[in-house]
Amino acid sequence: MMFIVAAISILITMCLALIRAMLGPTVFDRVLALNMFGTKTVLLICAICFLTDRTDFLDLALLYSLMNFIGMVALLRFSHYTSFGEEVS
Amino acid sequence: MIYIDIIILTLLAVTAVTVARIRDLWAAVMFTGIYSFIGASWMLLLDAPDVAFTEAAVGAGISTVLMLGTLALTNKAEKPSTSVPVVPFLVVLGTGAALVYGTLDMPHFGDPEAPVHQHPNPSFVERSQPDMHGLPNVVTAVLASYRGYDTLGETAVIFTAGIGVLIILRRDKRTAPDEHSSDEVVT
Amino acid sequence: MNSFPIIRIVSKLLIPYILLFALYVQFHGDFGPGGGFQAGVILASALILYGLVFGLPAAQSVAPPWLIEKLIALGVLVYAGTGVATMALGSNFLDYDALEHHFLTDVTWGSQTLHVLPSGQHLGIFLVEVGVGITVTSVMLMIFYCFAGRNQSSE
Amino acid sequence: MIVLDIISWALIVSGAFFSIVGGIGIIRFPEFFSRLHGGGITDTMGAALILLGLMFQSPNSLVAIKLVMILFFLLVTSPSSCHALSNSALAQGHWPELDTTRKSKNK
Repeated sequence: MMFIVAAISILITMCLALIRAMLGPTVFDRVLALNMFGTKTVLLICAICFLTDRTDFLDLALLYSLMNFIGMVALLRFSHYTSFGEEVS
Repeated sequence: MIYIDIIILTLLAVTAVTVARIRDLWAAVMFTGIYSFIGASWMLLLDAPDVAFTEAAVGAGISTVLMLGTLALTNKAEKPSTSVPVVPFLVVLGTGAALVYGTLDMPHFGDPEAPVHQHPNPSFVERSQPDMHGLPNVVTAVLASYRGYDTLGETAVIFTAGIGVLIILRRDKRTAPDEHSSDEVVT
Repeated sequence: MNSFPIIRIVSKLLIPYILLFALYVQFHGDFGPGGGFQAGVILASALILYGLVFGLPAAQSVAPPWLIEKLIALGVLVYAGTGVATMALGSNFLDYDALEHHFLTDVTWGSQTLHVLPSGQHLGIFLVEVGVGITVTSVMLMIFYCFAGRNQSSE
Repeated sequence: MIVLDIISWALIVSGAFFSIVGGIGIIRFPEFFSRLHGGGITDTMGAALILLGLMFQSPNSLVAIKLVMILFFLLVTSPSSCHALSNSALAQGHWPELDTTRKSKNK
């Protein structure tokens, strides 16, 4: 029961973040919403693992918490430099 | 439990429509990232953790980077279309109606008598334990051992894709000075 | 990324964990979710993160492009070579039962039995997944190098 | 077991409260720099409380260790990407509208 409460509240927060990502007047609002959405997905996967009693699939949440950062860095870098290639010393 | 399914599917549909509607391509790339997040949660709810794992590994990190790399080579905004697409809309509507009609004949979700669960022989799951000396992951056993030829073919497809990208996009150091000199001659 | 010292430090902190996690997915794929494809993608994304934060030349000095080109072919060679090896041992193509051996498979240490070296089907699956992982890693990295290098030269 | 359940309930409900409050904040706040506050609350407080609550329900120690690792990575990555976001927003000429002491750069 408590896992259902956690999952439902996480899903509500995901909906709110999605609304901000759609409205977002600036680029940074959207990226902030994406970051929040990624964190909520990690939590949702943890809650689903406990809900369905298959806790050996927590690797997936671990992977997402690492991959989210890579996506964020790529989006930030692109909004900052508009290209990948230049040399950074 | 059913409410979680409904909310996740609604979020998937909303995100997909947003990706199709949005004009700023940079934001569209971002929304495909969100789509991958929801898709992986949905795969996990469907008890397909290996597919969810692939989605997680590819969707959030690599595909965002590669799509942004493609965007760096092209424009940032989609060209707005002026005509109202009536005929394509009718075609899509007809196809969608036919597909919905087709789902009426499908077996119920999780039905053990469904063809999906009967056609690749269910004995694979039982055979896998003694065959594999106790390797518990049946998906890996089917992919790498029972269907080894398929996986070899898939690896060859990835290999071919890599070769294709190399041929199209690589700038070799030996040919690069020639290009620049020919450019100078033209300009 | 020169103006983001925190991102640089956090990337330095995270990259070893991502590499370790990729190796875990690669070699634990027989027991849990995962396998060669996923592990290859995670390994490549660790190197891509390094390239994004510290610049393309830094990433290319870690994984030089000439080596990556060779590795693309090496992965497929490992996969197909496993099949050829099973044929040479007198069985069908990719029939891993021929790889059964009795060298250090079960070692009794104290009260428990340890599986030191994989044997038979397990060894075959292991080799095949290693091949898939090598190919996927190098193809993903090579695509990233191509895109990034293209942008660099076009500016 | 009853004690663990009560602790989990308390942690999960407060975590759910904080994440929903942060979600409302990200919708309602007027401009980007105050929205960062809402995002920060969900990413650290809500996530940490919910993960702690799940930790008390873990069937064995491996699951608890994995949850600790997830919590560690979340606490490292999410604030640093928030920092990078605000840093690059400042670098591109956005300035907090609520800041009355300095004039806005882009106005």
